[in-house]
Amino acid sequence: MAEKTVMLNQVEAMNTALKEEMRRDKRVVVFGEDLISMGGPATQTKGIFEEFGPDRIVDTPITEEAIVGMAYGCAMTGLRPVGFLMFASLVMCAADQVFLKLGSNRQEWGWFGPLPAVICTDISGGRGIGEDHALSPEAILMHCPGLKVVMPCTAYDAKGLLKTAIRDDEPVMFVAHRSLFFGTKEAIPEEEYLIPFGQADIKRAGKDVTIVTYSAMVHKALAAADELNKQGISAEVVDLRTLVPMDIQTVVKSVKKTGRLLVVHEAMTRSGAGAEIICRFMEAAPQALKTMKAPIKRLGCKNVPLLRSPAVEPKLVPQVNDIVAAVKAMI
Amino acid sequence: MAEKTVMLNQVEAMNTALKEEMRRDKRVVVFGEDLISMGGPATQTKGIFEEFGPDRIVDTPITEEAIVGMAYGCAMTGLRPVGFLMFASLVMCAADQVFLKLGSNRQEWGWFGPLPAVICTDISGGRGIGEDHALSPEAILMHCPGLKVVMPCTAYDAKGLLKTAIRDDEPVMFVAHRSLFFGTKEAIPEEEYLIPFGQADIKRAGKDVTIVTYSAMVHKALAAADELNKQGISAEVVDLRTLVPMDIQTVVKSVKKTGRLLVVHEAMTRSGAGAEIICRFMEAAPQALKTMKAPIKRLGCKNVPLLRSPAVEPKLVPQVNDIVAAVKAMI
Amino acid sequence: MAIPKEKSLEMYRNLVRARYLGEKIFEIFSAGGSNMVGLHRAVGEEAIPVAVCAVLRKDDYYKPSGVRMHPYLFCKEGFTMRDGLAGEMCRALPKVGGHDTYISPELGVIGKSGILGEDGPMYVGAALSAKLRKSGQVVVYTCGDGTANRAPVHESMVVAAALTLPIVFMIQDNQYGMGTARSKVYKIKDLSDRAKGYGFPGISVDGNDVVALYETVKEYVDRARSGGGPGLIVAETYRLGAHSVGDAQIYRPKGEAEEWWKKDPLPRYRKTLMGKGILTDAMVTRIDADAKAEADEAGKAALQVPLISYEDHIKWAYDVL
Amino acid sequence: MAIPKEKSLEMYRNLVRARYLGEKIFEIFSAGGSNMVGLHRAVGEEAIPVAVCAVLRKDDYYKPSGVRMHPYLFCKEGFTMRDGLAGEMCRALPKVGGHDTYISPELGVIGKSGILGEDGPMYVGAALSAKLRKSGQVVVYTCGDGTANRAPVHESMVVAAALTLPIVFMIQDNQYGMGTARSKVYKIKDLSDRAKGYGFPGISVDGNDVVALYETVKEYVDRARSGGGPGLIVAETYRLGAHSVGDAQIYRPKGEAEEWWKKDPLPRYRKTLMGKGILTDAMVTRIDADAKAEADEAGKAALQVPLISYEDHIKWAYDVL
Ligand SMILES: Cc1ncc(C[n+]2csc(CCOP(=O)(O)OP(=O)(O)O)c2C)c(N)n1
Ligand SMILES: Cc1ncc(C[n+]2csc(CCOP(=O)(O)OP(=O)(O)O)c2C)c(N)n1
Ligand SMILES: [Mg+2]
Ligand SMILES: [Mg+2]
Repeated sequence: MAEKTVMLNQVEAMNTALKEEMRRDKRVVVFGEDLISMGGPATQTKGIFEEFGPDRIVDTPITEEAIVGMAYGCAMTGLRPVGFLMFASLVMCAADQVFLKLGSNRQEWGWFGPLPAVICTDISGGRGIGEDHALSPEAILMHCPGLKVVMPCTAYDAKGLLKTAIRDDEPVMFVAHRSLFFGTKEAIPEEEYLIPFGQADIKRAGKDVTIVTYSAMVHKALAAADELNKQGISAEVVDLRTLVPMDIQTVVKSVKKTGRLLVVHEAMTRSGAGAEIICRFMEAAPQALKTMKAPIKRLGCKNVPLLRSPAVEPKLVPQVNDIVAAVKAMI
Repeated sequence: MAEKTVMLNQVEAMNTALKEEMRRDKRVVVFGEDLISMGGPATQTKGIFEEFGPDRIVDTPITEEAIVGMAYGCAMTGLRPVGFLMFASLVMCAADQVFLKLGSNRQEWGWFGPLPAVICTDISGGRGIGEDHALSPEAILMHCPGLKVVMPCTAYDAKGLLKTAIRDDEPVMFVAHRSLFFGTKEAIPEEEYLIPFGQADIKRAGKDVTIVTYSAMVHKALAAADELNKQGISAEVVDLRTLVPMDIQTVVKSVKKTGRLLVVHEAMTRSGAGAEIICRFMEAAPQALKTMKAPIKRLGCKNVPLLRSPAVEPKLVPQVNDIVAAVKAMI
Repeated sequence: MAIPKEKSLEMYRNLVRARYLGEKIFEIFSAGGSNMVGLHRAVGEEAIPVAVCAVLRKDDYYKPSGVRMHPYLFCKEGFTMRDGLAGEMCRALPKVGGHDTYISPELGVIGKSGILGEDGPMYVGAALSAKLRKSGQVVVYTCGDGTANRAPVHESMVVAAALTLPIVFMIQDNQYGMGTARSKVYKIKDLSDRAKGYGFPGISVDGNDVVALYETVKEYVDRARSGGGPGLIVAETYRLGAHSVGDAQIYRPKGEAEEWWKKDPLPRYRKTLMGKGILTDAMVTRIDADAKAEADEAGKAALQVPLISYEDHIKWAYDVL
Repeated sequence: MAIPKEKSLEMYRNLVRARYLGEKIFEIFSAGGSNMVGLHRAVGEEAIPVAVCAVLRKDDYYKPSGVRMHPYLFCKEGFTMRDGLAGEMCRALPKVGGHDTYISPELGVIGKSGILGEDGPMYVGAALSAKLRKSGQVVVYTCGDGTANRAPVHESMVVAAALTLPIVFMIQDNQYGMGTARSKVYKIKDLSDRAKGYGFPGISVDGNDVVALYETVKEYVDRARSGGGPGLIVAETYRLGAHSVGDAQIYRPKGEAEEWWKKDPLPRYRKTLMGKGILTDAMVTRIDADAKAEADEAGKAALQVPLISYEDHIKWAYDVL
């Protein structure tokens, strides 16, 4: 089908998703820091104030707890809020709100109605700006009851998943990656599309090893797959896209084919999402372990804080060559 | 050796550990909410004000972020602070301080000196008081670079580990369990002893299955082992005691003997400590998987918030019979 | 401001009902087997929810103070005493009366936090929502003197001030947060001074005086409703009992509680209304008997309300494992 | 209060040095390849750290404001300009000069947070420590006008007030937090009104006036040191440049910055001192030349300081995997 498309980078795709949903549903409102004054710290909300006015977008003081709490309050009272946190480490400033209020509060008290709130944020890692700015919080978000966790890696996925997030009746943490915002433009269909949660996407097919990852690491995994290809190793790259819910069946299917599993993420290895992915795989395919061609492996950031130095961060966080090396050690 | 002993419950053992360390080292100071006015919310600090006076113990307002931040500040300036959080969920109110300041701040900025701070808290689960009060935060603590995580289950261990924590030069999260505070008294040596971090303790030897757990769940695992024993199944119960550092070798040794591994915890299963324990096991004994007699299993709280109801909590959190059933399904 | 006679009687009735409700909670808790998780009594502090609920519209948002005041939501239009009791025991009739335990968005109750003060931002969100929706609703968010120091309460006030939101903050200053006397943690005598730092009006009022409370809350709520933005009311009262069961109260000076018993809002308001001829002896007797009967009835009814079951709880979830 | 002549000259010299330091940072950053992570310029706001450091003892604790002021620690006794520059590039000579990048407990710098305001409680801890150790040390904790709204800054003030700690809070009010004008997020004109809510003294002062700053900081630090507890100083200044590289400043009214350039603290203080005969033309020229030379030298020296290496970083860790 020759659909009409438009060329957008990831932040433009997110911006478009927001606008489309705001046009479609008057209950969608947006708030956070510098969304109007600067069009968002990375132009995420550019043009929204101009189009929708002060009843639909609000600039707040630097109050992250309040932003997340307000998302809860708005979602309980007839709106469908999208609250922005300027970068993903800031979930730590609003941790009780994110982990215990948004995800579980109403059900703890016995109320089981909808809570259509989205918290939209992005990981700022990969620039050597230190632990405080680079936190990749997905493992913690996954450990909270009641939160869906979305981590896109392409403009196409970001748009379709953000729209799904806004229409979801449960709280969603939408965690993009700043390093991808201004990447290459992609051809995005002009016609509306949604991407359902819980559907992994095979970003590259292969037959010797399955690399499971998400967010910015997908691109490193793809680069590694290119390199491996040159060396005669065919890697399949599975992008989970959403961590809760998690599509483990696609992983199982892939590993049944390849016989090898490597999980890669940017966040710290210890107690990271990789451990959960591996456990889910084992639970879903207990017999596979007996016949796999190599032990399952995970690759994440070393268990130390990210030094605020572009010279050191690449030695702590997995890079393309680390992925290549890890795969080769499995073969 | 017939040492002299004294009968103490767990909170008395902790109280004794604090006092011994405060006598030994004038730099040890203690602060938190209601430590003087009420002797601690559960008598943890009873008698400390009377013995050591206002320069060694301080009551704060209800300001959890400040308590943890002050522990950092005191530890950087010549003291060895023990900051109290009234219950473990409150780490969420101080999350940036715990996860990004205490554990990693100084190293993020390139300073690698000591930070002898202890945060002492306890899990309040098991009483049906809801997610807000019952959070078991260890998976999140483990995911933070730079924090040691201690979770004792007996009076003997609590005393020896708390003393080690206070003498450690790195930040330590000491997470006790309120439900154990006033349990049966144990014979505690009068003579001083320390328990090193990173040494699991086999609380019961067995040969058919290894149950790895920690904190209050050790007691449920022991009860399950009793029950299993009646049914002819011999379970070994490994108490990790500290999660960071983690003694995976003891687990490996045990599983080599039993051929079966069940990991149990009170915290939510998804992205819980169980996943990390299982991954570490796989990494330490990759070949074991091929020969184990049953797939590895984990048992944690269901992935929903704890309802504030004593009638429902036991159906969400693993109980003795759940452990028994899980083991039987493996055999 | 003259309080309409009917309002006065309603508030008196609610004070009496609140007192009986408190006793009923204590009775049920003491009897055990009630699925009740803890007990934080509120005797002597009932005037505050009574006055607030007398001012609010049915669709206004209200968060009573901290750990001890939630059952007193029964004073709010749409709730019943049975609900207050059932909520305390985590029982619920889904959709009966349109609410489940303590949360009922259509009646202005959107949640509460066991972690003190974290519900502040949630209710600020309701205020933002009311403003964006131009619904004319107002929020009253109450917390204790201990809780008022917490970070999220501060951020709530910051945002409410910055965005001129229709919310009234109330501090229920009962002189203690657990074992900590208010004077140990505040260097200000009058907690309403906090308002000065945010740039909205603040006032302290006798929290055991129903009339003063009603008038002040009305003034602040009316201002908020007409676009005048937030305000802070500090209601001075006293925690007559222990913080919760098990608290030996070693920190409390002898005789202090006795002094405060003399300011008990219930006999005090009764006297006021009798002085004005609004209440007669006969009415007092009847209201008392009615309230007692209602509390007995509500107690029984609440125990009939089914416990929220594991199945109810698990039904909504999407990744239970 | 008469400022000793030597102090005046020291502060003037530091103002000039600070200006050259700022230019050197810009130069190194612009040249690239410096391992410098971002650039948040502070031109026009230098009077604040200069005055604070002129008051503090070597062992007092000091946290300069937010993201832009850390290099200006060079004014504090024990630090050098090279250190300020090297810190900005995450370079360190372990133990040379007794400090590593920006953290040096023995010189009163115990850390900083990239997440705004979270260092407040850390420095309150230093103040508690000073009090418990009876060391006579004082803490000055500075943050921006935007940051001052944050939760941890509030809890810091609450605890400092409650425990009468030796800490002076300073808000470096440069009228903006990123794109947000201060007036959009505060309903108070004078940010020092915040102090009223905590019960300690507060004052606003011209943050571009070295003399006023010095006198106020001295008064507040002396009071804190003698047991008088915390205080709040708001230093009114202006962020003359962008928030950081890449900020197009679409939010800034035309002409506003130009007005503030007229209040630049450097020529202003020069004029004051020349009027008093403390500074002469010749001295001005020499100080200028010295500072420029020092900055050039420091720039070169800083680039010689080794980058903190992966091996340094990993050495201390105990569970790297
Ligand atoms: C953030 C947090 N810290 C501590 C506690 C434990 N706690 C429960 S009630 C209470 C005292 C609250 O005092 P106040 O706000 O004055 O309310 P009151 O109990 O007097 O009604 C404390 C410290 C908690 N629930 N949440
Ligand atoms: C908690 C937090 N929220 C947001 C940010 C992003 N941020 C960095 S600087 C800044 C503005 C700070 O303003 P202000 O405190 O006035 O300091 P100034 O930049 O004016 O010196 C913001 C919002 C952050 N680093 N931390
Ligand atoms: Mg109170
Ligand atoms: Mg500013």
